Amino acid sequence: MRVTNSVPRAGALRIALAMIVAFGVAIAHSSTSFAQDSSVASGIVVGVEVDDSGNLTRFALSDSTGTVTTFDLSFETKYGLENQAGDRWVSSQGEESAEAARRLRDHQERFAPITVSFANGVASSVVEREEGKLETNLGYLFAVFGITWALFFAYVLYMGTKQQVLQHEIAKLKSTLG
Amino acid sequence: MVSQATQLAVKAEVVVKNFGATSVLHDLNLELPIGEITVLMGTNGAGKSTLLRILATLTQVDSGTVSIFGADIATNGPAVRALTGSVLHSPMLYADMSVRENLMFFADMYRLENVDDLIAQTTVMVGIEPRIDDRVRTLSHGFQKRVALARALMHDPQLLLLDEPESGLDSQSVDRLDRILDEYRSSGRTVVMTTHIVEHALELADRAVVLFDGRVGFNSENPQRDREAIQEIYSANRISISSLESQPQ
Amino acid sequence: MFKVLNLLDPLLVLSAALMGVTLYLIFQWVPTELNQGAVQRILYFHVPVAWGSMLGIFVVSGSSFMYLWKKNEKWDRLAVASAEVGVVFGGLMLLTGMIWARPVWAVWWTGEAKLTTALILFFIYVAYLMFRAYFPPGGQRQRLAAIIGVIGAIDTPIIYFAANLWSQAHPPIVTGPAADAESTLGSDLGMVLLASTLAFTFIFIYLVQTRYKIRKSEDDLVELKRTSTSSSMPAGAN
Amino acid sequence: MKGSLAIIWAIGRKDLLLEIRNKEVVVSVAGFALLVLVIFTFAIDLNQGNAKLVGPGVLWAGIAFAGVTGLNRAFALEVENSTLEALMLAPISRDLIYLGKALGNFLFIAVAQIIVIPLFAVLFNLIVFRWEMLAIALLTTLGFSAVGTLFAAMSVRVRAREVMLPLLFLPVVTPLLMAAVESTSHMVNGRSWSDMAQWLQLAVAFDVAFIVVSAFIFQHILED
Repeated sequence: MRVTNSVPRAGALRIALAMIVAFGVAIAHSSTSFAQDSSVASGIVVGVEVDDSGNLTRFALSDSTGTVTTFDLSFETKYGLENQAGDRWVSSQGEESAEAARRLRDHQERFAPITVSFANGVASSVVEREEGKLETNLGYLFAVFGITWALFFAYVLYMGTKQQVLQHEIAKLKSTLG
Repeated sequence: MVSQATQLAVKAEVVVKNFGATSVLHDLNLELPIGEITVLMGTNGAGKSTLLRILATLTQVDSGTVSIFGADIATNGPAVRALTGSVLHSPMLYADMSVRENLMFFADMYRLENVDDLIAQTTVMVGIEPRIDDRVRTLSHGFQKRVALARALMHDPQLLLLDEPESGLDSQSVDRLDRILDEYRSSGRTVVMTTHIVEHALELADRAVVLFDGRVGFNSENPQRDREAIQEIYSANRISISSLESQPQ
Repeated sequence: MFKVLNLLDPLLVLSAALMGVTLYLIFQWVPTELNQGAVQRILYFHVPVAWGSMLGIFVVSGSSFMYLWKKNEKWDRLAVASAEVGVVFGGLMLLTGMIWARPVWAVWWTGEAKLTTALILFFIYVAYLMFRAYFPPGGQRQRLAAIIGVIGAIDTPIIYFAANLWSQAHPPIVTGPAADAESTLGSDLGMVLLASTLAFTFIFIYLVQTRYKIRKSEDDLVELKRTSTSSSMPAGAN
Repeated sequence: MKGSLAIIWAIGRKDLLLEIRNKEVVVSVAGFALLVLVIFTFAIDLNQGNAKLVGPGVLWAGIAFAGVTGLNRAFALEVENSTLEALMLAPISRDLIYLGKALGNFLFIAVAQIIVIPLFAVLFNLIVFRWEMLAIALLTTLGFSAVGTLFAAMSVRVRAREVMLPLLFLPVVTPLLMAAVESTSHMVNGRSWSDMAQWLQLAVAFDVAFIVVSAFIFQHILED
């Protein structure tokens, strides 16, 4: 009986350690590909530059402090922009660059804020800024974390109490049996 | 047909049966030869009924093996059941069907031939033919018990299992039952029964098995001779059990 | 209380450490997913929890099958432990999923195939636990519970197939702002999910192990009660 | 030796005979299902579009819930006088008992449907007298009785039997219920066999899987 008690844990521990090692290797491997820094800026569009065929080449963004930044674009730059009616358009620079220019001009006229994530001056994604929504969304996020931990905690507490009562009863019975 | 070469009707080896925290049978070993009437005795909860239910394949053992006429009941269920007839606590009859309908249905279940003749014979034997077309619901408990006996005898079993068959029967019916059992023994068949009428059982039986604490406490091949010893064990068990129960926790 | 819980169990320590790393990764390291915003971080909890509940169902059906085959109490204990932990994880999966879906899909719930399957399976294993709670103790309870465990496993692919067909006929209502957006995170997402899934897997194993021990204590108690009521013979019950 | 089919039929016929005498199961199933239908005719504005939209769902949900009560009742009758044990004493393997009881339950639910479905057609103004309906009803009833007989035998010793059976039964039969509702919905919208083929195949797969598994597993359920 004692043996079966300890064997599964030893097995589980070995698996756990193997998983940890695998994870460590994976993270070390990936961090090399994650060398360049990337960051995010939000603001309104203040300038849109297109080439002869109407494709977007550059645009300028003014953030909340009034600083204007100009972003270059790469073939992979992704767009997620809404029109005034709220219909979302998702595409990339490689696919529909001209439409991107139109959409950004539309945003410029409406003073609709956007969020740009970029690395080394090149935008990797240009999406609708969901103003105000971020705060409510944080509420959702904390609800999830709160519920998860509260439930785990309650469950562990419940099991602890149960086990304590059982062990108490076993001890009592053993002592009466002598 | 299951082999009878072993000359043992019932063989139970280290049988264990628990119901939750209650231990009913505990390392029970028992051998019963063919052609005897065995009476199982013991206090309430000694495991008599459970043992009968195991022999009737209604209850699975937790561990150990049981064989009937040399066949393991765990693997030869249908073959063993074909050789066994049982009357347990409840009559086990459909209340809204007549006696005849009940017997005909069970005759189908036992795959019997010439059902009408068989039913006529059996009902006369147990004395229920006057009310054969009445619904079971309208019959008294004793009468229902006799119908149950008819159901158990219909397929002419080699081993008869009876759990307190006298309960609810008048003295006339008990005599009739005794005659049937005598007849059964003289034709070389085996009966295992429990009873609450110890005196009567000792007269009838070839063998008395006293169950105590989930195992065989005493196995007498001559109940008449061992009458006093059995009585003594019986009362001694009672004392030891009640003294145990009265101990503080 | 803390002694019986064995809070210094290496598994728990390990998972706590890993959970710390995960939390760092979730809140500091990984960039915000641009289409969904902060709420996307819920997925780093939701996905591992869903994985835990699937693991639970898998272990229940596997060990139920083993119990029916080998009749060893060990398998029954494992089945009941992982069923209970699986239901806890399953409940969490449903809750976190709904909380994520509300801002992203603009609905709490929809008839999507995976959701429907998860919900039905959750109900089956809740019924499994209730059956165990209501059935009188004894070998038959273990046997019947194991049968329910196996039936749940047989039903799973059928349920998924049906739910899939169903959601094709009734396209799920997802109208939220980021309903169709693809993730902007790429491999970072996978990395954090991996860490988080590992952490939750260890918690899962710790919880199952704790529940298993409780079940073991219950069996020991029953055994003790049995010997204490039938030890009147000098031969002794042992 | 009489064949296994004869044994199964004998058990089914016996159930039918008892049912004709006390009419408990069919009346409770049909009555309950009809009540559900009638209440929905009040709860929902049944114009033609609505009836087609919700009708199939209401019909099969009603039959599923009513079926649970019937299954409960049917097994309780067999346990009341321990007659189930008498069946277990017979020299037949336990899968035959399962198949016989499942046949009985199949007949009860089928008879209840013969009453309920025409009244559904009247109340919801839908055309249901088509071969498709027969196929759907047969497949669904088969699956209901296959799973229901198994779970009814399991819950018979549970304290809260009336609660336990639906809790076990309904989630497990959900795929079958989806198949029934979807194919009925195709049918009332006048579509053909090919549209509902996938659903009917699903129902067939469900039925076969559960009849085979249940017959195989049943002996573990009966003995205590």
